[in-house]
Amino acid sequence: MTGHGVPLELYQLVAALLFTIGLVGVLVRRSALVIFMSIELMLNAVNLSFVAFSRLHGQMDGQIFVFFVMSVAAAEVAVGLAILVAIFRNRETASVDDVHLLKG
Amino acid sequence: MGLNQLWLVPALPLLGAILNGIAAGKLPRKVVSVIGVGSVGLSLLIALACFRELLALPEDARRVTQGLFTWVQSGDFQADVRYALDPLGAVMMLVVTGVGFLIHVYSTGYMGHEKAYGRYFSFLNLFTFSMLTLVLADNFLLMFLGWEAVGLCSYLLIGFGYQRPAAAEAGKKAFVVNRIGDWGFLLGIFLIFVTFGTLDFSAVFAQAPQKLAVGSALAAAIALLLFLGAVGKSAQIPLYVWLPDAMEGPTPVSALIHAATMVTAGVYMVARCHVLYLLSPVALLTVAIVGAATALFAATIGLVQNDIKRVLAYSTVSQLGYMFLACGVGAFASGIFHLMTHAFFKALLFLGAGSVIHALSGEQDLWKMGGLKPHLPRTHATVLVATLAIAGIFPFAGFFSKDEILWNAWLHGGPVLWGAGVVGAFLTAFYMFRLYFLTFGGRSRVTEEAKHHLHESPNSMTVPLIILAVLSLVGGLVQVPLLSGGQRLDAFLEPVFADAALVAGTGVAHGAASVAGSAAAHGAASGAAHAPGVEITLMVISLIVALSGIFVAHRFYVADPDLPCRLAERAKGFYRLLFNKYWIDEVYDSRIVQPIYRGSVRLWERFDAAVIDGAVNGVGKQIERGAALLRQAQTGYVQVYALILTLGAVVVLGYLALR
Amino acid sequence: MSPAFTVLGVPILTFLTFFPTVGALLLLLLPSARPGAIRAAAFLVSLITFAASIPLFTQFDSTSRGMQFTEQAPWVPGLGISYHLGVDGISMLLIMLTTLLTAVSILASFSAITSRVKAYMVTFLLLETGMIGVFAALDLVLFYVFWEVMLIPMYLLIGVWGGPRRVYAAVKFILYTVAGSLLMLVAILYLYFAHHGATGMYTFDLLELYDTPLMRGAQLWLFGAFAIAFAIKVPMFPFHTWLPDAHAEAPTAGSVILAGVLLKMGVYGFVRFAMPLFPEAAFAYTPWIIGLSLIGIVYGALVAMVQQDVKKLVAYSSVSHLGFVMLGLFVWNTQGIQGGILQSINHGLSTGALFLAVGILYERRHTREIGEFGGLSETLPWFAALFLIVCLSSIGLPGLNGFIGEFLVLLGAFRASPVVSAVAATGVILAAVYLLWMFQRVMFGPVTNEKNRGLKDLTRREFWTLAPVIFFIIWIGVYPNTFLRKLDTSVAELMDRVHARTLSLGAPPVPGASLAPGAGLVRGTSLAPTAPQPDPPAGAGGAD
Amino acid sequence: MAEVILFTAFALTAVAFALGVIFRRNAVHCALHLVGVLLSLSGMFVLLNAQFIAAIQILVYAGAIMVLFLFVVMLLNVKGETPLLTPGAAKGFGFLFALIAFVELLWIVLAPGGEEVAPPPAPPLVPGFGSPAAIGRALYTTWLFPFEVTSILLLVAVIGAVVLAKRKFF
Repeated sequence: MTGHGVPLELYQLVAALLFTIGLVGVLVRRSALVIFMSIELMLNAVNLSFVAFSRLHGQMDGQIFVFFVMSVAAAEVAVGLAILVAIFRNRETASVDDVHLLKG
Repeated sequence: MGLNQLWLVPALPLLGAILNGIAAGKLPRKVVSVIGVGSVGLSLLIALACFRELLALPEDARRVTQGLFTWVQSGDFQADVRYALDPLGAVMMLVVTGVGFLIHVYSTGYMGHEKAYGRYFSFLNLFTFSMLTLVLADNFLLMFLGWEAVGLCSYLLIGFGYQRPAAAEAGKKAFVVNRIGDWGFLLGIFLIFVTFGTLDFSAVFAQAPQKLAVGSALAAAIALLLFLGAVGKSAQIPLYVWLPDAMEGPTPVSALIHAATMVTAGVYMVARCHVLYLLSPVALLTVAIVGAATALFAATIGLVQNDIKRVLAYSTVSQLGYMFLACGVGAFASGIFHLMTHAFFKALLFLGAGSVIHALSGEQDLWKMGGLKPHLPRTHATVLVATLAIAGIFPFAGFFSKDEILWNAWLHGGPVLWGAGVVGAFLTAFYMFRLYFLTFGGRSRVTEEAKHHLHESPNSMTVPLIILAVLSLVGGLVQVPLLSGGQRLDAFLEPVFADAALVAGTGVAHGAASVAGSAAAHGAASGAAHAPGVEITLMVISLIVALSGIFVAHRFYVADPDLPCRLAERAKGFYRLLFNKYWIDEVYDSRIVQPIYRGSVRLWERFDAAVIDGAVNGVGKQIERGAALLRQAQTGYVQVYALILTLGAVVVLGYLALR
Repeated sequence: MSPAFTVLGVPILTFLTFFPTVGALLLLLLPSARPGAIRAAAFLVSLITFAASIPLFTQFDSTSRGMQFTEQAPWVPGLGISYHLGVDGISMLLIMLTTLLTAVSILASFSAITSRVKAYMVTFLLLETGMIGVFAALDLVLFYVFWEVMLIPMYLLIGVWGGPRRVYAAVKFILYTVAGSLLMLVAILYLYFAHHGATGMYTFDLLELYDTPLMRGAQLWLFGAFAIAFAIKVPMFPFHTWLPDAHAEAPTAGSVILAGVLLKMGVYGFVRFAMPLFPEAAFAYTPWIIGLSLIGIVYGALVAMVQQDVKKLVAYSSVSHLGFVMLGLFVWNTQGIQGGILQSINHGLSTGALFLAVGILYERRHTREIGEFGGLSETLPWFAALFLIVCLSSIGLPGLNGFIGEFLVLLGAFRASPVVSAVAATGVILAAVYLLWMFQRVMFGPVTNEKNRGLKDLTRREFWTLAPVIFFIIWIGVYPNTFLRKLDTSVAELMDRVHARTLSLGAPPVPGASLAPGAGLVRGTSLAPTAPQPDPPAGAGGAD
Repeated sequence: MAEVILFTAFALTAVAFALGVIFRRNAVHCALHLVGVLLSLSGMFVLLNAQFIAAIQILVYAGAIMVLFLFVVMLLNVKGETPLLTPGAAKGFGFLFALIAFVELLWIVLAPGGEEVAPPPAPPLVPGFGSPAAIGRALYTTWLFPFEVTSILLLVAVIGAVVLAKRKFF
């Protein structure tokens, strides 16, 4: 498959779109859980971009990076959700607006 | 034993000091005495042997040095621990070891009941070492070591009875005032090194006439800086204030340090550096004026003091003034001569006073004495000899030495200096006999309590008195005026002061160097060559003056005891001025000490703490305040942080996009 | 060069630097419940370190120039950082001082420190590593690392075992010092890149950087940055206010080390780094530094005079004494620099001993207010004798160490400018005033305060803390040549290095030099009969 | 041509599901939408010759991670939030910044290369590109060290999660 029917820029376009949607989710939602999901969305957008570049250059490195990103995402989700559970148990909320103890 | 063992002369007392110091009072008194007195005694014997060997040398070879090791060396600077013996040093060495030995012996009696007996002898031995180092040093730096070390011993011994605040205070005052003088001395040493490239006496004095022009500012600066040191050590105006207070020390200490030896170090130093002084007429004149002024000034204060030791202290200040007067008019040998005789009779006076105080269980007030003659026969006799000697009555030692100074003052200094000396002589005779009459003459004013214990001192105290009395009686005979070949001391010291002529030879041409020039004349031709008529006249005048002083004292304090009170009543202001010592101490305190102290407090509180530290702490405060402002940005809302993060990302992306 | 000298197979400088650390690690193994064993072990470690430093002195070749006992190994070769140790006479003496004072301080802490003994001893030994490292390092990064490493134990010593205001004092100490050393770090980096720019080689090696050509403007900035770091450490007026606080709050041993060694690091920094690296700037700043030194001498003495707290008094006296040291360094002649370095050793001994003495008083009465004392000579005769010797050494009495240093400094200063010397010499008078007055109020007079009755005299241990210091006080006073000779080539090399690069500048502008009475002064120096050794100001003066 | 159709389909579903993720009120719905996005992406990965990545995208992401999400969502049983979005200015700024970021990304992606040479034509793919064997070989040779570090990261995450979730932690 030397030629490719779809220009690779379009994959980047989709990635950018997904990334932006994820960003909006992070910035405007109140639920910590959904924010987390939005972050996953952003990570996936980047993954898409990586894979597309990997295809473009014909090198495996991009795919390896995706592999690592997934590992990090898994770790992040595990710890992040644990934190959420802990917070919720104490404060009965999953809304980020109600958790601002770090106020200076 | 002899010149090869010269270093032992100072070393033995040092050893004694270390032994007694380390033993720290654990030794029995007998052993302490043997170590303390024995070390100085041995030192005296070696000194005598050295002196004999020195005499055996030909006159122009009478300078022996003995180097021990290099003390300080840095770059082109070098100073050795090196002792030198020449006639001047020999005279000083004999005075120090001789009088020192007698006073050590005396101390075994006087301090017999003292708790810190070992400490006392340790200090006294240390002093002897320091003083010998001072007079035997071969360079300025080693001399300065001795100079400061005698100051330390003076501090330690004045403050020997440190439980009394007055003693502790007096010790500190002595040290600090001396330090002011030493400031000048130190700068003088620097100037000498910078000028000559060495501090060795022989090299400096040999180069001086070539390197320094007569009357040059440099010569004057060196001489005056050194003189500042002498003023401090020898208690001259304006730094004399420590000496009267130093009487807080034990009486033998006053005799040794504050009468016979240490305080004369300044005179010795000026004599030692006579070459430098001769190169600067200004400095010589200053020395003469300060000496004469001090002689007169201190004598007036001595007139009305009531503490027996303080009278002697002011008398010492006054007599030191005479010695400086002699040096100032270029008669260095006369100054040394008076130094020597003064060591005898003033030590004797102090020891006698000590004997009286001892007998009266510590009483020092003249008005609580009187009529002691029958009770203290030996003390009385010896003190009388000393009093006659200091008053300058023929044929006691003081007559010869004081007269020589007055003669030289007339000859080279002019009638004003001479006049000051003569008035001083009158006052001296008066206050010394006042002291004598109040102590031994008249009716007894001794308290009943003290009368009970009244006793003559033990032999250990009276024998030194007798020896000193003999010396006071015959000591003047080494230098008999008007008699050809009678000036044995002059002749002995001649090799030391001979270069005075050399120096002056270069300066004679200048009118400005007249003082130096006439000094040279003096050096070249000894006394007998001067017009004998004038000299005899002057001698008679001073004798008459001394006798009239005695007469007035007798009239005041024996014949008509109420007279002084009436006189004091009539001239109340003047009396109070004298009695309060011209309020000099008070003036120093209020004009110098207090302003410096208060200024320092202000400097600390209002500048150090407020300004400097305030600035430091202020910086900290400002940072804290700034941080408090920045803290507002930390809202604690995650999404605000995320928003700011996004903003950053947007900016970076924008940069990448538009690049 | 001396042959490589090893202790137990380890090169001596590495051994000296890291043996205390090893000892500290071993100390950690001891049970905290047995403070006696911990104290003894710590003292043993410090004693071994001191013993091991003696060969440094005896094997030192005082005739050869350059660094001795050198060791060099790559550390971060990519950045040109190496583990480079070596000493010359100056740092050798300072290392000796460090090992001596550390052993003495640990001995002095036996009874003073009763809480967290293990932590204290470990901290102290780590501090020793830092201090020796500072003096031995010949690589700027290595030096900087040791410089910062040593701050932390000192911070802890003050902050944990100090007096009531210890936290304030500790924070002030560390912030002040770090502020200065950060400036130095920036200067070091600039120098590093400038050296690369000139030679194309990246290195932090001091001996290489000595030859970095720098523009005058750059030198002025770099010297300024180094000088502020070191001036804070010295401390020079007006950067001194951390010192009285730190001293007043630090435990006795902390004060001893602070005064005895840490202040010397500032002096050492000037000698080893600021002056030879930027000679032109050092010349340009000379009038300022001399001016500040003079102010420090007089100001420190005046303020010391009115202190009520003995420790603060000694702290301000340090400001005065270190003024002498700095004055000596910046008059640019052999006597001045040798005297300045010797005086900094002297100050370490004398002031260290003064703090020991104050500590001994404090342990008995738990106060340092002068007014609380009085008449102690009666009850503490041995202490009185030793205390007096120490005071006299600090006053500068001939025959004791202080005099030699002050004399050489003042002599050097006089050669440069009589006026400066005259002003500085007033500090000698004032020293007598404040120390003797303090001594009088503490030791003399009647016992007015009942609490002062029946105090115990020195214990044997306390005696042995003071005795070695006094031994050296007298040694230096009587025969200073033992130590001065070790400095000869090092000082000569410093001056050669500086003058090689500043020949065109002539003599440094010492304030008041023009006021010298008569031209005879200047000519006098060149007429000096024994001047085989080139004496810079004279030589430079003769050149023009 | 099939590729184009497939790509368009995957892209549209991905974007649609993504919008669902961020705008659905119910968290369970959100999570399910996210699964949709992940599946669509996995399809695109296949189109891009990343078969192995596509597989683990489904296995790990859609399988493991999303299950965890759903599990937590249900465990917490969060009531529907009111209001849905952050109130006030933060919301407006959020949309604004996201929009700007998108424009910038578009600009970067679509901007002509300028003077830079056009991207070289895609090199011919080596046989087995994206296969498990190829990935494995790269992972265990060139990327061995990061791979091992990843294991540590996961270990730490496991420990962290356990510690945080323990009841007594706070």
